[in-house]
Amino acid sequence: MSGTGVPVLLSTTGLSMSFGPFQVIRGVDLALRRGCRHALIGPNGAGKTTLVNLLTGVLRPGRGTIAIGGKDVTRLSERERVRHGLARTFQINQLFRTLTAFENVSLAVSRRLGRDGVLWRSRKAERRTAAEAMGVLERVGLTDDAFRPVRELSYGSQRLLEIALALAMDPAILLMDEPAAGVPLGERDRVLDTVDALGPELAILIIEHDMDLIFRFASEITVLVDGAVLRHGTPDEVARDERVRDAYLGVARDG
Amino acid sequence: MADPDPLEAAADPEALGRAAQAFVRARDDLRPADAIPWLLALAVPFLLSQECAFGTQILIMVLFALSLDFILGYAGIVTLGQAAYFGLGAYTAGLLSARLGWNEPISGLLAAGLVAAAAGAVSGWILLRYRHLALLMLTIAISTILYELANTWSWLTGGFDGLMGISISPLLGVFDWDLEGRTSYLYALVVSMLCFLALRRITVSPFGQTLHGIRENTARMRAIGVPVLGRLTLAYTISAGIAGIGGGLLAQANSFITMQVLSFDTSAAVLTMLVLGGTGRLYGAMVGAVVYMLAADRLARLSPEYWELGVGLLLVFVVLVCPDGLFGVVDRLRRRGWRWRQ
Amino acid sequence: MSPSLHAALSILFDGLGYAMILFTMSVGLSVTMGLMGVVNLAHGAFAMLGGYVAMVVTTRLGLPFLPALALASLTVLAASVPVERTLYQRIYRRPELQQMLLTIGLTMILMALTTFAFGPAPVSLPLPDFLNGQIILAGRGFPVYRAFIVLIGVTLFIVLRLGLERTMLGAKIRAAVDNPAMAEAAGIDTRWLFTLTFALGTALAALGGALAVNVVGLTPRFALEYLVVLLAVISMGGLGTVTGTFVASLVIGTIENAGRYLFPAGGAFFIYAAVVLVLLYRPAGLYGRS
Amino acid sequence: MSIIRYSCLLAAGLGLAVAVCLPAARAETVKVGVVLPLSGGAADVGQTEVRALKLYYKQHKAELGDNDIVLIERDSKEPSGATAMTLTRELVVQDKVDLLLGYQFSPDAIASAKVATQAKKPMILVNAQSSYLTTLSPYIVRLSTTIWQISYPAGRYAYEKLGCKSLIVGYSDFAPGRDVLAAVKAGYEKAGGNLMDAVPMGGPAQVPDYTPFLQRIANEHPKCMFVFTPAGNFNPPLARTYSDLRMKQSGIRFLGTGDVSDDTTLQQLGDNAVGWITVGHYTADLDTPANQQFVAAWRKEYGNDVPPDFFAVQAYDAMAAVFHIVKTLNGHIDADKAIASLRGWRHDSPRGPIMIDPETRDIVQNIYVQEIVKRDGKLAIKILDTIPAVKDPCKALKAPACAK
Repeated sequence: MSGTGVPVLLSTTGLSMSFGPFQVIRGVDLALRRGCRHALIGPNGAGKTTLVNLLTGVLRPGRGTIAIGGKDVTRLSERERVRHGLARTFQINQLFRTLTAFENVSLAVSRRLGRDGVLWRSRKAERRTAAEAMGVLERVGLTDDAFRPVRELSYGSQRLLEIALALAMDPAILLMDEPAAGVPLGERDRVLDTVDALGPELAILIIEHDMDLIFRFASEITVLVDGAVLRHGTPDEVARDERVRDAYLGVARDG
Repeated sequence: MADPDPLEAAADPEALGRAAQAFVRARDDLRPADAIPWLLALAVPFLLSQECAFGTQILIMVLFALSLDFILGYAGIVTLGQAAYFGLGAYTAGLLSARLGWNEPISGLLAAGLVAAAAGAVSGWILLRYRHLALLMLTIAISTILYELANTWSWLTGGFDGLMGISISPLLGVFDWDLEGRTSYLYALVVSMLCFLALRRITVSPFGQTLHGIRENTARMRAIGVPVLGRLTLAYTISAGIAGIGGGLLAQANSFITMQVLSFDTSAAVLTMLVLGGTGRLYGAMVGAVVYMLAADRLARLSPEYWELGVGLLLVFVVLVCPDGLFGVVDRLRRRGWRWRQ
Repeated sequence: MSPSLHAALSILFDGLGYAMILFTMSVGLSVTMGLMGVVNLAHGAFAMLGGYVAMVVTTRLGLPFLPALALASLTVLAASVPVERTLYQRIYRRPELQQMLLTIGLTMILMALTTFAFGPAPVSLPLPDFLNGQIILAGRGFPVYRAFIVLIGVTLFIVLRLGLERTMLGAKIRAAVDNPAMAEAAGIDTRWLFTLTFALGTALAALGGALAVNVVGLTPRFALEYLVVLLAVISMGGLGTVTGTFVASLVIGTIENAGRYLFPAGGAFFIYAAVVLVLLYRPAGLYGRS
Repeated sequence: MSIIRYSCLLAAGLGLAVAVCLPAARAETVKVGVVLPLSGGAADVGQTEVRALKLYYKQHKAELGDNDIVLIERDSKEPSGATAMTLTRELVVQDKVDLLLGYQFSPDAIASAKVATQAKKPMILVNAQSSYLTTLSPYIVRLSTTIWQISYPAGRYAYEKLGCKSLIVGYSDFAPGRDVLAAVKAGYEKAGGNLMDAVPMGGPAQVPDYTPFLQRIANEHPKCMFVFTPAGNFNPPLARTYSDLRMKQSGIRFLGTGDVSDDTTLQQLGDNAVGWITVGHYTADLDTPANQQFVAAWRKEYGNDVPPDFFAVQAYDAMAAVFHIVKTLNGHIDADKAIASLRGWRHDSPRGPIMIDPETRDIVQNIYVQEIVKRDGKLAIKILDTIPAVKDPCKALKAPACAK
């Protein structure tokens, strides 16, 4: 999958960061090509979520650069990076709990259409926003719960809404922080199927511990240990790599 | 919120779109019931014409509470310095007439709104980066500094004795400012109604939804690319402008103001009114202002200390028993009643 | 002694006196707000009650000044427990807006009741003779009462610092301030701890109120008049910190005194300008944790 | 409950000799709207004034014959002007009062002057002391005092009689305080003196710590110092700081307006206030037969602990003026006639003979130079000198403050 010629949508070179004396991210080079299904794995505390926060702009790197679509965004704020087509889901749900699922997605759609600062109501724009929002809800299968407040939804539905909010921004690059984490077994398939059905042109970086999700889903894997890239390659290469097994997997299952 | 009829099995986009439309209209469109408070207010100069003077003061406080509700109820920004903008508006309208001889009321009111809005924009851009006690204290400090300046520059503001020499020319050149206060009442009513309609439209506009989102979850709003500080500053500017218009109304209706319009007591009073009524609904501001002013006036006639004791007890009751305010209770009943009928 | 040195010395000493009153009244508020996170705008009312109890005890029961101070603090301490149990326990988890409004309501109730009981007129608290004199230092007389207040303030600071750092109770309070959930998990009964800390806080306010009677007078309006200054002190100093409140009291006390001496027309402008400057750069206060 | 029934109930509640509220066939019931601060910062002063109104009414009820007077009280709360104006409008429009009385603060009087003029209702000032107030409406009559009437002669007396070759004025930093400064400066410089310094001492909202202000005055070593602080809870802290800084021993002579030695807080000033000289228009210790009778009646009615002060006598005389109007017009109140009846009116008040100046409708009264002395264990006030029949110099001199 990671053939040459496919454009790199997001890349980091020598990305490093430290919290006081502790080096948390050390010289990470990462490349996300269009349509890639890139998994980022590593033991707890390896710096996975910190790396995501660096990519999204929540945190500022000490050294190194981040580029989206070839443009250096290291200095840009979280908001500006979103405008360059970067979207994310959160490890812990960050939703508008008293609003309905429909309203949650409408906010994201309204932002994408550049209407979030508009002071007056226009029926036409409202119709378009509503239609697009319902379209996104349909993609993640939440139309039945569209008009129920988020706090009344099941945890699985809420995880799906996280994905819906990211999709509503029509991103080129999607960073997913443990999308299936904590989802009860009954609803896991709903989430996994949705992740599978994501568009082919979307570059996805997914952080996950769930090995069968990774091996079913990922086309390339980066293993992060102690803030540095231990190994990058296809799922098979990574599974066979001794160092990865010792540092992280213990025993990797085949296939 | 009105749940549209259950969706058909086939999720065709057409039906989904219509259902969403129905939901949005049910939530946001003006309902006939929205006119009731204004019709009641319109009846006052005809049925209770003696109450026009007091009614004007209530309407001014309603407008002032509406301005605070927009920033507190909708954007979730807790401040204790709203009097700074109310006072700025009052002194702008007052000084225009008293010192510069510009007595035309409507333009004076617009000037009051603009000056207060400008102050809101500047201070908002700086202050809204802060939260909780820091924001509270910063807003208190700014209104107190303005209060001190009004006393120090008494050659300009008249200081403690108040700003004398305000004489507003008749409204629209025709309506004189009669003793009974009928003109000032209708003037205040029209202005506060227009401001209410403007706020009502803004709260249901996409911007209004954005504020709602910011109040719910700022982190998510940043993650979907919303310039949070910019949106909050705009909301703070609108809120300050409307508070300024309220202050301007006071200056013109009474053609007299003192430093009291900038004091901490004024900020605390309008916050009390708003929370009494219930935040985040605009109607809460109306109910709260009317109940507070009537209680303060009528209880004070019984005995001086009663009104403070009365309002204090009412406050403790509201916070403990119906935290989303007196109107909140009405709202809940209305919704429960609605759901019961569903 | 050259006049300017003389003036500087007097500014510092007088500022110290005023600062210690601010410290005594506000340290309780800083600890309670830091620990319980409740925006308690009724703290000024407890200071007022302290002043009135001290007045009643001295004028009507004839107790001398020092026992009157102690009794005033203890009475308010005892009175605060039912208030905390009935009202405050219900609002600890409420949003800060509702906490503010409940405590504003409580302040208005306490002010109205005090006006019922003692009337709106100012009351005075007679001082014993040994506090009325002067100490002559370097050719200039320093009022004994001011020195007495400074003494109380500094001792209080030391006792509270040691109390919070050296004793088990102090450790429990600090633990609950940092992480209430963890403290609860570690078996600390935070409910009882909150009541106790609240009581201590209001007792300190009562002591501060009683001390202030002879410097700035006392009427029922005291509860609102000094509320804003107390908020300025703790927001500048930071929440849940004794040192922070102490330093902020010194800063505000000295600025107020120097400002009024050098630019009398400036009024309270200087204090609030200082507060704004500190908050813009350290929103959590000088010693506060963000 | 209709407004009319309300005020009747209220009047009954206040223990007044309630005239039957039904429209009596012949006798007239004159309704007087009273606007005074009954809650908030100046509640104690407002309530003292209401007591004085009721005391005069109780003593002189019989002189009205069949007519009667009903007081309708409204609480003007804090000095915002807006509250007083709204209450005045309501009293005129709803309660249809014949006379307006009260107005503790100048902003309240200024705001309500317009209403009095528009509604043609006589407005009797019980306190508001800014000199230009009577120029704001032809229907305003002042029974209290003006700031200039006290501070101007005090400035002259300090130079001419008290040998104050150098003087510093310390004043509470708000409009009345600035009026005192202007008046003292005018009087002192008219007598040939040159004011050394003027120290604003904190605003009216909150009792400040007086130490830095008095310390500054002490460090400049003037011969005399002249102080104005609002009567009430400002004075005891002022006296305490004065004694803390040993200013009595430093040889600086203390002068002040009557507010500083106000009778209600006199005993709280402490021994260091002995020797203070204050210039005022009334003290309960004035030894005239009219005053002794008034103080005795006051103590009988309201108890011994709190003596009447100048606020009380101002309200007492205001009620006398109302009685004069009612008797002269036999209860048929016409605004212009009522004002005319007060022009040049002379009255033997507890504070001494007073007259209403026909041109300015302001009060003409004696001004007393007083000294705080210790008399049988308590602080008391001795009259050192009397400046008889003083008119308001501000209007006479066309001083800038009065040119409004």
